[in-house]
Amino acid sequence: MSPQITPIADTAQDLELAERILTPDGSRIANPQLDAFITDVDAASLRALHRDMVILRRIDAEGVALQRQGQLGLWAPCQGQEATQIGTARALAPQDYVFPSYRETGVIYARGAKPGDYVRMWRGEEGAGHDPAALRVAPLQIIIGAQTLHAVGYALGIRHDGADEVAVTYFGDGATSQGDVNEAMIFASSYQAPVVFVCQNNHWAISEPVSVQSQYPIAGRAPGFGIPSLRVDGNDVLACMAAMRWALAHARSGKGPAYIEAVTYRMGPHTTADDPTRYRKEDELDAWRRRDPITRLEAHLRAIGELSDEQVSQTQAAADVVAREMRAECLGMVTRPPLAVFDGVYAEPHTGLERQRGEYAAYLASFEGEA
Amino acid sequence: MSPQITPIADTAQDLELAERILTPDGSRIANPQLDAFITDVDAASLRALHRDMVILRRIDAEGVALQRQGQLGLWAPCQGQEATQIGTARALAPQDYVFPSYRETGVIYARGAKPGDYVRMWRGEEGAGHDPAALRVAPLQIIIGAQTLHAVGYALGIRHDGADEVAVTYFGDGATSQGDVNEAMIFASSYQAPVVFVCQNNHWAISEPVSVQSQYPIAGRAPGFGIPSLRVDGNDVLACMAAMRWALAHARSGKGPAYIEAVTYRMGPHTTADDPTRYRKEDELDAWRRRDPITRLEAHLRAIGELSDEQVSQTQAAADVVAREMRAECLGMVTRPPLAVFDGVYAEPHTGLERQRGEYAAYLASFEGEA
Amino acid sequence: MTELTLGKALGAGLRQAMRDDEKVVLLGEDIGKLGGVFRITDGLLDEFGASRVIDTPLAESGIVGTAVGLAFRGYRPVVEIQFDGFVYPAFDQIVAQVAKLHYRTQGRVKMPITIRIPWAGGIGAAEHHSESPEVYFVHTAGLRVIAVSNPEDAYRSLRQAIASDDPVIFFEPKRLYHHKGEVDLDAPLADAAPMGLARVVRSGTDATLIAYGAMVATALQAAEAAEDEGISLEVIDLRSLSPVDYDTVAASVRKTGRVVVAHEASREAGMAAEVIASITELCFEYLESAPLRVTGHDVPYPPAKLEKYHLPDLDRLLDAVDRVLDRPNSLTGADA
Amino acid sequence: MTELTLGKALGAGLRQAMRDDEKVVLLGEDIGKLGGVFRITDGLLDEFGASRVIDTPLAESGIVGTAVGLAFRGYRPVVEIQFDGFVYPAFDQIVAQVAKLHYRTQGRVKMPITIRIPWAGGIGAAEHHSESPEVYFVHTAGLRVIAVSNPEDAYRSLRQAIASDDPVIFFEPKRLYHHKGEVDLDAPLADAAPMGLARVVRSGTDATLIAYGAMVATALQAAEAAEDEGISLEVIDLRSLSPVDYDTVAASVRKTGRVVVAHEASREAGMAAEVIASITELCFEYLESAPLRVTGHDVPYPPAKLEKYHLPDLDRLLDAVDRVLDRPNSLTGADA
Ligand SMILES: Cc1ncc(C[n+]2csc(CCOP(=O)(O)OP(=O)(O)O)c2C)c(N)n1
Ligand SMILES: Cc1ncc(C[n+]2csc(CCOP(=O)(O)OP(=O)(O)O)c2C)c(N)n1
Ligand SMILES: [Mg+2]
Ligand SMILES: [Mg+2]
Repeated sequence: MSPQITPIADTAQDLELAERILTPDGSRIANPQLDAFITDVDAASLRALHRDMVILRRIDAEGVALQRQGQLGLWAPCQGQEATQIGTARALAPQDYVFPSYRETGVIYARGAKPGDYVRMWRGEEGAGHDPAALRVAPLQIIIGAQTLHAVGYALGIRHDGADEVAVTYFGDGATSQGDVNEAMIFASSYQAPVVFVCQNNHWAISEPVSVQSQYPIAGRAPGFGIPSLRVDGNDVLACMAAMRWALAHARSGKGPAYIEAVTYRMGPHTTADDPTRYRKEDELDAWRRRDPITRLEAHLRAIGELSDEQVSQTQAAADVVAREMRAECLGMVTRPPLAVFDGVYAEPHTGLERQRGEYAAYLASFEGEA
Repeated sequence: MSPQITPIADTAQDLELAERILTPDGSRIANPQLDAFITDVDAASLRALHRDMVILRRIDAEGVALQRQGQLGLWAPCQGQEATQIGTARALAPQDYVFPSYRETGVIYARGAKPGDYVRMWRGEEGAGHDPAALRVAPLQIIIGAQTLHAVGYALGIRHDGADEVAVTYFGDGATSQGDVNEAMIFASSYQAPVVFVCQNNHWAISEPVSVQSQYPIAGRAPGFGIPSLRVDGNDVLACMAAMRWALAHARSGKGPAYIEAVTYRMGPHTTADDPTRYRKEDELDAWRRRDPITRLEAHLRAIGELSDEQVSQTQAAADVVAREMRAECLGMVTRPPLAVFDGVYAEPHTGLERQRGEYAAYLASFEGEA
Repeated sequence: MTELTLGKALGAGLRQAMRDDEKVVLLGEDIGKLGGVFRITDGLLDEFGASRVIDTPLAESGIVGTAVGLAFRGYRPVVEIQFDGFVYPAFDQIVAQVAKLHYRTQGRVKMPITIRIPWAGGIGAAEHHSESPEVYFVHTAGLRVIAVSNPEDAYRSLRQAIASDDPVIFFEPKRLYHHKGEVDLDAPLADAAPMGLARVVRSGTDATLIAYGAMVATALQAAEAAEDEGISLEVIDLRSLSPVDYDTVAASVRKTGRVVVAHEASREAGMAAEVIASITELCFEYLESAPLRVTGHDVPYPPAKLEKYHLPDLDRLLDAVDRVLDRPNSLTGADA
Repeated sequence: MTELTLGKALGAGLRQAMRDDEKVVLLGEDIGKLGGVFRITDGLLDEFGASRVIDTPLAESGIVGTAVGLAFRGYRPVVEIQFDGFVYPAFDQIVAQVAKLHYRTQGRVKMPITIRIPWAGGIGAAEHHSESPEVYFVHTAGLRVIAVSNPEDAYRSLRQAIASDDPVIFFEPKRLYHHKGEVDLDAPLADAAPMGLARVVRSGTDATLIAYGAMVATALQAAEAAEDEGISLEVIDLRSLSPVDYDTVAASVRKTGRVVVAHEASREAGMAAEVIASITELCFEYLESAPLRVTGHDVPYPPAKLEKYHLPDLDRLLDAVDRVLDRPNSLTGADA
C-alpha cells in the first residue's frame, strides 16, 4: 500500500518543511543538497540579487500606484515573491525560454524588460506587454495553467532541435488544480522534455487558501509523474537560485523535466481589484512580514559586512529611476487608432474581416464631416 | 529532493510489482496487507467468482459475435479483464454507485444488468443501455475520464447526505492522462470525498502502450494528491476483491478517497473496429494468455479440490443461457419511431424544439398518402 | 418592491432558491468568504454553510463535472464561472455531459444545473474577462440559455433557472451589476411568466430593435434618440437565447417590417445570425428591408483601450436604424 | 491525375507537406503505428520517424497546448483529433490560445497550427463520434475553418492549411473517407486557388443549394433529381466556413433569388443561420422567397438507429427546394 503523505496543517509549518540556505534572520546554514549549486555566488552576486529584489519591489509599488491613479486598469502585485522570481530567473541561461503567468513581473524584469513593458498590457494598450522574442518570454498568461503546456511543447521542440536550451514555466498554487497543469506534467514526463516547472505557492489563489487545492505538499505530486521535485523556501533567494540551477541542469542534461515548489507568500492583494481583508487575517500577514525575502538577504549581507547604508541608498535610488522611467513610459503611451482594433487578427488576409474593416472605416469616415 | 521513482521497463515486470494473492499458476500466497480483507471468502464464494468470470467472458464473446453478424454497431471487449471487473464489483455494497467507462461489461453484469442492457447502446437503440437507477450505475461513459469527476460530485453528495455509501469510478490507463481524471483526484482529496478510483491498466489505450501515458506505476500518482493507493494484480480476482474492500472501507469510514491500479491486459482488440495486429506483438499476447484470470482461479479451485468438471460444464451451460437471452433480446429490439429522435432532449418543453418536431412530423406525414 | 442592483438581485435570487430547496448547492471559485469576485454570493456562506456554498479548487472542468455528479445524486448545483473567458476549460463537461445526459438517458438522469457566467465587456478589463460566448451554448442542443438585462429579470429568472429540471447557462452582464432597479422579492415564482419569453421593452412601429443583456439599455437609448427624430422603434429584450421566443419577435417584425439585431459578441455565426435567419423564415413577406446586425467585430476581444471601437454603441445602433429605414444617416446627414 | 480515396488524399497531403517543410510535425492519439483510427497517417511514422509523427498521451487539451508551444518554437504542428466529439476538452486551448495568440502579440507569435477533425455522422457510430461542431470555431475570431467534400480539395486545402501562418480547423467528413476521386498530386501549391474560395459545383438558375462536407453530394443528388422535373439548381460547396466566400455565394443568389442551405449540424445558431443572415444583408432585393435551412434537428446527435431521421437527406433537400420555389411537394404532390 502506498505511504500516506502527511498533510500540512498551517502555513508556518509549511516553510519549515522546505529546503533553505538563509534562515529568516539572515544566517546562512549548510544545505547538503543545494550548496553545490551556488559555490560561485560571492558577495557581489548577492548584492546584485539584493539590488534586483529592491528594484522589483519598487516596480511593483509603482504598478500599484499607477493603477490607483487610474493609469492602469489592473495590476497584479508580486510583493513578497521577489526571492522566488529573482532567484529562479537569475539562474536561467540567455537561451532559455519562459512561459509565465500574469504575476511574473520579476521574471520579465530579470529577462531585460523595458520600462514600458511592465504596464503596456495592464494599461489595456496591447495584448502583450513585451516582445516575446526579445525577452525570450511568452506573453503573460491569464488563463490559469494554460502556459504550462506551451512550455512542454516548446521543450519538445528544443529536444527535436537538439538545442542546449530549457523551457521554463511559472504558475501558482491555484494553478496546480487545473487539468492543463497535470497534463503538462504527463506530456513532459512521457517525452522527457527539457522543461522546468516552477510553482510559486504563495498560499493564496485569490481568496482561497492553498489548502483548497492541496492539503499536501504540492511538490509531492511531481514524483508520481516521474518528475523529480524540490520544495524550497521561496523567500530565500539563494535557495531559489540553487534549486533552479539544479532543475535547469537536470533538464539541460537530457534527464527530462524537473519541478520546483517555491513556498512563498503573496503579501499584497490578488490584484488591485481585490480586498484581502475579506478573507485573511492580519496575523498571517504579520508572520510573513517577518520572513520578508529582501530583509532576509539584507540582514545576511550586513551580517557578513557586505552591504553598507550607502549601497542601500544607491540601490534605492536606482530603483526610483526605474520607477520613474516606467511611469514616464506609461503616461506617454498613445492608444492606437480605432481601426487598429482589426489589426493582427490573422497573419494572412481574411475576406470576412477585411469587409468588416471596410464597413467600419466607412462608418467612422461618415463622422468626418461633423463638427 | 524528492525520490526518483523507478520506471517500469516492460509489461512482464509490471505484474511482479503488483500485490497478489493467487499466482499465475493458481497457488495461493500470503499477502499480509490484503489477506485480512478476504477472510470470509470460502470455496463457495470462489466458485461464485469463477462462475461470474465465465459468464462474463461468454457475454463478451456474444457481444463480439453479435457485432460481427451486423447486430451491433460496435463492441468493446473486456476479455482478460474479468478478474479486475468481477473482483472489484463484487466487493461493492448494494447502495454504492458506479461511474464506469464503456468497457465495464463485467461491472454492469455484477450490478444485475438484464440481458438486453449489454447491447442496447452498442446496437444504437439508446444512449444508455441500462437504467442507471436500477443498477446504481451511471450510463457507460465514452468521453475518456469525464465520469471520474461525476463520481467525485456524487461522493460529495453522499458526504453531504451523511450516507453510508461510496461512489466508485472505473477508467483506463489512457484515461489517466486526461485533465479531468487529475482534477477528480484533486477535488476528491480536497473534499475528502468517499470515492474509490479504479484504474484498469490494461496496458493499451487503443494502439498506444501504457508507456506513452506513464513510464512509472500509475498508482504512484495518487499519494502525491494525498490519496492512498494500491497496485494490484488485476488478473487475480482475489487480490482485486481484497484491494477493493480495502479501498471501500477506507472511503466508507470517512477517510476520503482511495485509488486502485489493477494491472491487467486487454486480450482482444480495443473494439471490434480495431485491428491490434498493426501495433502489438503476438508474444506479448502469449505471455498474458498464461496469466489468464479465469484459468488461474480455475487452477486454484481444482488444486484445492473445489471444482469438478461437472461444475465447470454447468457453469458453461449457465453462461450459454445468458448469452442466448442476450442475443434474443438484442434481435428482438424494436427501433423507436422517427419522431423519437426529438424525445428526451429536455425535461420541460422547449418551444424551439417543439416547433421543429411539428415541422418534421408534418414533413413525415406528407409521405403518408404515398404508395 | 425593493430597489436593488442587478448584482444584489442575483444574490437575493440565490438566497431565495437555497431557502426554497435544500438541494440547491453553490460551487465556484472564491464564492465563499469572498462572496465571489463580484460579491454575488456575499453572505450566503454565513447563512448556508460551507457544505452548500462550496469554494472549489481552481479547475472549471472539475467544477462542472462535480456538479454533474451532484445532479446524479439529486442535487441542484449552481455553478459560478468566475468570468466568461474561463468557461472554456469546462466546455467538454458542458457540451458532452451536462447538455446530453438527459437525452442519453431519456430523462432517467436529470441535469438541473445552473451555470452562472459574469459576462461580456465594457468594463475595461484584461484579456479573457470580456468574452461573449453565448452562442456556443445556444448552438448546443440540450441546454437552455438565459441572458438578463435588469434586476427584476435577474431575480426571477435565476430562481426559475435553478428550479428548472433542465440545465441553464445563465449570462449576467457584468457591466450592469451595479445598475439599480425595482424588484418584487415576494412575487411567487408560480405566478411568473415562463423563463423562455422575450419582452417588448418599448413599443414602436417603424422598426424593431432586438437585443439582450447590456445591449438592451443601448437599444432603449437609441429608441429615445430616434423618437426625437420622429422615428418609432420597438425594442425587444430576448431574455432567453435558447429557446428564442419567436412568437414575440415575429409579431413585432410583422408590424414594423424592419429589424436590427444587436449584440456584443462577434458577428460571424453569432446570435444575430440565428435571429435573422429565423425571422426571415418566419416573416419574409413582411420584411421591407434587410435585417441588419450591429455586433462586435470578428476579432478577439480587444485590449481595454480599444474596446469602445469594438462594442456596439448608441451611434452604431442609430446608424443601423437609419440604414434599415433607408434613411440618410441621422448622425452625419450622409446618404444611407 | 491519380484516383484516390479522400482518406488517402489527406494522407498524401500530409506526406507532401512534411516533405516540403521539415517544421511540419504531427501530433495525435494513435497516429503512429496504427496510422490513426482512420489510417490517415498510415506510413508516415515509417517515413518521418517518431519525432515528427508523435503519438501523444490521451489528453486533447494537452495535445493542442503542446502544439501551441511547438508553434512558439517555429514548428507547424498538425494535430489529429481522433473524432469530432473529442475536440471539446481542447476547446480552451483552441479558443483562448490558438485563436488569440496572433492578436495578443500583434503577429509577433504565429500560430500555424492545423487541427484536423474527422467529422460528422452517417456512419452509425456510438455517441460523441458523429458531432458537427464547426460553428463553434466559425464564431471564434482568429481561426480559419475548412470543410472538405472530395479528394482533390482535401489534398490541396490540407496542404494550404498547413502552409498557412494562421490556425486552421480542418473538417474531414468521415463518411467520405472511402470515397474516390481524381487528385493531381503534382499540381504546385502556388498555382492553386486560395483556400478561402467556395466552388460552384453545378450551375443552375432556379435556386441555389449551399452545402459543405458530405452534404455537397446530397445537394448534387438533389440537383439531379430536380433536373428530371425541369428545375435547375445551382450547387455551391462552401469549402471554407471562415471566411465564407460571399462573393461567390452572393453572385449565385443574385442569379437564382432562392436559397437552401444544408448541413448536418443542428439548426439553432448553426452555420446556415450565418449564411442566411449574410445573404439577406448582401442580396435582400434579389430574394424571391425566404432562404431555407435543412439541417440536423436541435437535438444531441441521436443513437445510430435514429440518425437517418436526424441527417438531412435527399428527400428533405427536395422538400426544401419545393418550398423555396413555392411549388407543390414534388415527392408527395402535396401543396407547399
Ligand atoms: C481558467 C481560469 N480560471 C479562473 C481564473 C480567475 N483567476 C485569476 S487568478 C486566480 C487565482 C490564481 O491563483 P494561483 O494559481 O495561486 O496564482 P496567484 O494568483 O496566487 O499568483 C483565479 C481563480 C483565470 N484567470 N483562469
Ligand atoms: C476525450 C476522448 N478522447 C479520445 C477518445 C477516443 N478513445 C476511445 S477509447 C481510447 C483509449 C482509451 O484507453 P484507456 O483509457 O486505457 O481505456 P481502455 O480502452 O484500454 O479500456 C481513446 C483514445 C475518447 N473516447 N474520448
Ligand atoms: Mg497563489
Ligand atoms: Mg487501457
